[in-house]
Amino acid sequence: MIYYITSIALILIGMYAVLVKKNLIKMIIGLSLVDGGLHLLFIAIGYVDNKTAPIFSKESLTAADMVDPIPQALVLTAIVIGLAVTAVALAIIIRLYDHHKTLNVNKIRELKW
Amino acid sequence: MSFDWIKLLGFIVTPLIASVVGFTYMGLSRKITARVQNRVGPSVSQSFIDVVKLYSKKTAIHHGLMQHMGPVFAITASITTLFFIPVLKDSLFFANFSFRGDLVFLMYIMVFGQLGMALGAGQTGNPNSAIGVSRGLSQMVGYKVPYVLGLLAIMVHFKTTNLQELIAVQDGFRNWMIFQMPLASIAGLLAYLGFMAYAPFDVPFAPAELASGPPSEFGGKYLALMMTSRSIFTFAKLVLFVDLFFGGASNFFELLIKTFVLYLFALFVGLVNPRFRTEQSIQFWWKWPTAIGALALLLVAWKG
Amino acid sequence: MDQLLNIPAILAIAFAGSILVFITHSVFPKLRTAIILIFTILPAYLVWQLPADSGLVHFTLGGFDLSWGTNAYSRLFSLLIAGIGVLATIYSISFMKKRSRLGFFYLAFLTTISAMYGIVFSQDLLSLFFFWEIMTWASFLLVIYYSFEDQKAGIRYFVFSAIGAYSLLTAIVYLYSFTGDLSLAATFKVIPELDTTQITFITILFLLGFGVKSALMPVHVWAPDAYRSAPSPFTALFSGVLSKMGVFGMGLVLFKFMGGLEQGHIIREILAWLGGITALLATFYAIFQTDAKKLLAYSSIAQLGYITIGLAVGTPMSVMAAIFLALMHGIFKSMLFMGIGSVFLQTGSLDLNELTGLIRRMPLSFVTVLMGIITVAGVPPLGGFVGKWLLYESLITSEHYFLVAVTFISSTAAFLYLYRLIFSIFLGQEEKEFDHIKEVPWPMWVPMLILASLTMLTGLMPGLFFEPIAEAMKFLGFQQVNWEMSVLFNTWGNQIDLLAMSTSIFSVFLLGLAFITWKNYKTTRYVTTKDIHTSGEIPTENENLTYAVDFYRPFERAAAPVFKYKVTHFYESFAENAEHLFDLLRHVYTGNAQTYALYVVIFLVLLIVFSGWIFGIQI
Amino acid sequence: MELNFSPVHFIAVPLFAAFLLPLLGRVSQKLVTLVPGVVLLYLSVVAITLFPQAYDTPIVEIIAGWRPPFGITLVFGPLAAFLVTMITLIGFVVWLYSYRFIIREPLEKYYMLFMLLIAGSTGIILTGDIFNLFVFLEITAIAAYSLTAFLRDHNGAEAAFKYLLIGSFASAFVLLAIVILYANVGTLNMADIALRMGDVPDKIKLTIMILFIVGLGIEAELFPLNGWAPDAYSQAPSPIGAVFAGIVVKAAVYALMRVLFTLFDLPTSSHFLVVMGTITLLVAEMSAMRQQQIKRMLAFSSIGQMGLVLVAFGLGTKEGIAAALFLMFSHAVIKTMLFFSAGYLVFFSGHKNISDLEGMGREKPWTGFFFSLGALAIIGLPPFSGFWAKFYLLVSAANASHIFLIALILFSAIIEAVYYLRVVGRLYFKKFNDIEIRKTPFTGLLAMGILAIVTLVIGVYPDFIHELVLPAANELLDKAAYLQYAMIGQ
Repeated sequence: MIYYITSIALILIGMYAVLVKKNLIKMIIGLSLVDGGLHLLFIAIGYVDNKTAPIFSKESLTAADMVDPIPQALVLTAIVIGLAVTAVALAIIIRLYDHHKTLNVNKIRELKW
Repeated sequence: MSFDWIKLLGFIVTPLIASVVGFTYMGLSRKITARVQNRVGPSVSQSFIDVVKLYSKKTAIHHGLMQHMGPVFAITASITTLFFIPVLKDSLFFANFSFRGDLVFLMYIMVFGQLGMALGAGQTGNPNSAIGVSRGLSQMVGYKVPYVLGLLAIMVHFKTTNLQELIAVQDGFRNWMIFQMPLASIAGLLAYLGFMAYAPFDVPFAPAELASGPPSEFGGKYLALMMTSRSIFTFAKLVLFVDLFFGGASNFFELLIKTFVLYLFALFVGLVNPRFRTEQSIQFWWKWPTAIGALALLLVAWKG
Repeated sequence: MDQLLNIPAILAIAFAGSILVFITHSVFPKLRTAIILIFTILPAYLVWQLPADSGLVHFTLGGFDLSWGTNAYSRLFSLLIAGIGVLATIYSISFMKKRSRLGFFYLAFLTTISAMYGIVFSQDLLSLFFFWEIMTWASFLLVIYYSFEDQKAGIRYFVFSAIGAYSLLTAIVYLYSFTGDLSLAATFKVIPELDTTQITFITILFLLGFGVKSALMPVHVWAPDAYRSAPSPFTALFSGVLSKMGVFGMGLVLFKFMGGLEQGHIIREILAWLGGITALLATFYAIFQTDAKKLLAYSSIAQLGYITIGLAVGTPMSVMAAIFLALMHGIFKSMLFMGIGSVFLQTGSLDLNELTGLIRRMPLSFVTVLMGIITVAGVPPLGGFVGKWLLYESLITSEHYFLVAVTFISSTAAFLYLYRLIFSIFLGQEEKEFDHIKEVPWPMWVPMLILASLTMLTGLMPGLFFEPIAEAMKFLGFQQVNWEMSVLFNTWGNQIDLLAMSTSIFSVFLLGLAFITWKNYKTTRYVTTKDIHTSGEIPTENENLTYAVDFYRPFERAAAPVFKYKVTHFYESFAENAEHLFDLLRHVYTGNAQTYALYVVIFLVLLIVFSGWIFGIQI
Repeated sequence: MELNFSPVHFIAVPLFAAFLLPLLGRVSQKLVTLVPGVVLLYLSVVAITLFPQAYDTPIVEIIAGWRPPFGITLVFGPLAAFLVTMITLIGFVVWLYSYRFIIREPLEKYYMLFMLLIAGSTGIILTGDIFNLFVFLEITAIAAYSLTAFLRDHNGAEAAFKYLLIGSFASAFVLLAIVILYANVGTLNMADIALRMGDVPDKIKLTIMILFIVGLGIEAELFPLNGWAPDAYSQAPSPIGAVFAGIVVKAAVYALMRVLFTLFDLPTSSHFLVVMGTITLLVAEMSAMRQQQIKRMLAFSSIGQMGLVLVAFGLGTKEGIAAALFLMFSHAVIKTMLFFSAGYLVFFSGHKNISDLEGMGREKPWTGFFFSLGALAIIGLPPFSGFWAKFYLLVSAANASHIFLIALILFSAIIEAVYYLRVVGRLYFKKFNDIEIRKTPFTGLLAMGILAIVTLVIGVYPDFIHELVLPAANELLDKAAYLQYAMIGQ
């Protein structure tokens, strides 16, 4: 349960950051938080108490003793994607800062209407 | 169509009579006007003298073909109008084409001459002519409204558009249209004042102001032809209104009396009234006469 | 040649012609004229040769069954298109000689003609609409041909056309959802089975759609400017033929669709009155125009009003009057626009206040315009009178008393603008600045005079036109249509003998002319228009004696109350307000990334909160 | 030699090309520009070759030998075949246009991202696995963010940032939906999910659906989730604007529809789609009315058209979906043409504003001609494909007795006509202020010419497309059949 609460809390904090913080970097951190929360949530769904990692490390282990492996595999993919997005985002922010000399999102609105 | 020589004679005689009567009335009108204004005035035959003089004059100048043809258009329309109006009740001799035409046609052919004359006057380049035409046409839109409404009421009521048949239903003094359908007749007669274009509706010609309006630039034979046309047309209009509202006439004497009375009506209205401006006269017709005509039509439509 | 005598071939040739002209213009400009002539005259000839009932060509396109064919009704209109189309094209060759972008012009010009053929040959609603829209955009391109300033007119034209076309489209798809069959025949059959509301709804949509093209008030506002802006050869086609497509459609709707709606039905009455109001108001507006083409444009609107009345009233006589008037209008309005176009070509002006005294410079154009205005005015002995007479008599005999008063008054008022048109341009003072003006070359005046002689012919022997019209009316469902070659008669038994009338008019006219000309014309001397008597003064050369500005000021004063309200203003303010609203609306795109993110979250929250309402299940 | 084409090529080949391009860039810039063309041509050939087969019996490709529902499958049914063919063909034309249009460095990055975009978009359409769909969506999105910023000006960066921010929300929601879905059904194969969906409580189903709608709706430009779209369209290089309108959004809409139609069968969502589509349409058209910049105007018009597509899907009938597919195709072709011609107009005049394009049509007759043609076509005038698209849509709307809807659609079409024709008028009827005019490259004209011919041919003979969209529409509606073959009989 604690995983669920934590992950949802992470997601909400991230959302808050994106929606309220004016600093572009903070917004991106918020996005990363949302991502992290989601990943955690995903893992939490596959997690079963008192089970081991889905690796046949001992002879005696059967599939029933392991947690669900699929979410873990998927989350790895998702993390990579999140990383890529963050990288692109930061690159864009650098360019925005170069021109506007500010990171305030309210001041970067040349394209509108 | 078997060719009837007697009828052909009718075609020749009718315009002649019409022009004679027309000129006489014109002469009388000048005399009467003078008497009312406490003048001696010209003799009744003055119009005849004028026109004969004009016919015999050599026409010196013209401004182009359209001016040349303008008077011809005018007389064509006047005579054709006359041909399609039954001059005398039940008289085959003077019936001419009146069995073959109807009121709607008459409404249009009557404009033909004015249009032709206006075109001829237009080519002369005299601004007075153009002003006269502008005023005349504007006034026409004014008086046509009550006229059409009144006439429609009559046509609808008797379910015919033929003038002959309309005369036929006015048999006897009491059945004159003016008693059968007083509202329509009043509307029609008020419009008639416009047709005659005497004061107070004489602004298109406005003798003192516009020279004489559209005909200003015509002289000699042109003017003679136009005067003839005008006299024929006056007669034709009088006959038309007599036929419409006063039961027509079965002999010449009756016809002359009736038309003369009608003519005097227009004349006297003019004598006691000053000239209206164009918009005033238009608005005059668009008020009471139109209302009366519309009421007449409404009554007919409601009944029928 | 016989193999080409089928509709797909004709349409293919016609459309191919327009594209070919476009290509030829950029590749071999010298061949352009030949190609243009071949590809207007050949289809026109083939259309002429088409039998009145050619049978249907069926085919499937896009999953819909379509069919093309002719009948007496469409044949009548196709001949009108062919005739005026060819004449306008011949006229245009000289007219457009010195202009640029001829490839563009003729592409649109020939496409318009081809699309009109398509419209009348369509025997199903989809191809009708298909060609209808092609016609619309092709004519739109011509409206904006001249300059940027015409754009507003063009867009207004397009918007109104689109409103019309889309109401057509709505009606078509709505009908299709009942019938499942787009063919006209099936549609005619199914409509009476629908309930009254549906019929009414469909009919109104159809009438709106066709009414826009035939410039019915209150959706006429595009017409004056569009007619004004288009090049004259096209305006001739535009007003003469293209507007008749609306009439064509209205005829179909009123008599084939509305088999269930009898005479005197409220829709018919309203439509007839709309026609009447159109005729009256358009005439009044025309009186105060100072631009010749705009004046004629309003006149067109008014004439189309008469036609609408005739169709809406729906007695055999009124329908005959309407179709006759439609044909006549096609003839005389094209010839008037051609005549005015000639003046424009030679003088470069359409301003009635500026032009004056061209009669001796351009006599043939003058004759054309003269015949034209006499026809428009409905004065005997030309063809316009026949149409007017039939219309009035049919209205009187079918108990539309006030309507006939309205139409009569408007046609009387028409004299005002007609006289102003011919007077301001051709009559009046001959000014020096127009001394060098020459008559237009023959490819322009020949079509004009052909049309002019047609008006004379129809005035004397309208039976020539009555015959095909009666055939067409049979198609529309009027089994018995009485007509005679030269006698008009109404249902009360009153008649007018056109031969008697013309005998009288021509004989008196010739006699009078002979009298006044004989020994007289030679002895009189021509003098210029400066040589007039003006209260004893001899006007000098520089004195302005032209009376043209505010020609009808008194009338304007009298009729002022009529012009207080203009529907154009209403549309304009509506469009303006709408645009402001749209402008405000786009501010939702604030440009702030955070706002957009907020929208997303709010949308999500709303969806969740109102899920019960939106999806029927509560979270 | 027997050519053994497989749907995998659609993803694998461009993906491979994408990573090959930077290497090729070291060898020759010429190769960098040519290879994507070859790839797209190859893909088009594959698509057309596989086309008949897909319409006959859908091809299901199993990746790495894991049978469904455990492995990832590629499902190449009629719908996928239609859309993939469309994407590859549009992609090829875009390449043709880019060939001389994108001349500034770094070329290899442009083409790499472009190839990624193609791979991602085809992947979205082909995959039968929901998480895979998410991955492809992200690949497409990242490529799209980067391409938006390709021009390296601050506006591009701003647009890209907005796109990225909102796009990240989209991915977060989609991922969340997938997480919840997985928690409830324990599988990721879409067919398998659909089979097991019955056991899921309605409330959870609905939550998932809402998350999908919001997440995919962002990519599909649903109002009010489309704040990123006008900026991204207008700031990206013109061919990329065309790619957004013709490829990316189409794939996103496909994803949304696949999810809604296959995973859920809540009948009420169809009304929701109709309403949201109409709102999207109206807001977009109204916003387009007063735009100053031509590409931004095109962007709004694009959004509006997507609204129409959503409406058509929302009707939920077979003909409605067929109309939607027809509309997607027609819009892809026409809007691409418009972006292309607008691209050159902007490029040559050096201004983005509509008012600065006056007279360009006289200077650049063919480019202007193609723009005008596109404008007429997108308004929905015959004889262009746009007419049939709109007509099919209206017919299906009428058959679903949505008369009011028809009125709204046509109202928006009138607005559309006004703003497009204003531009067309400006192109032709004012004197051009002297600017040095260069020749339009042949490949650019060829690209526009191909599209113009396609829209004209489809306009005159719509059966080409109409016969293709009907089975495709059937596939989307006939869930049972899809389950049947996507699960390979299990």
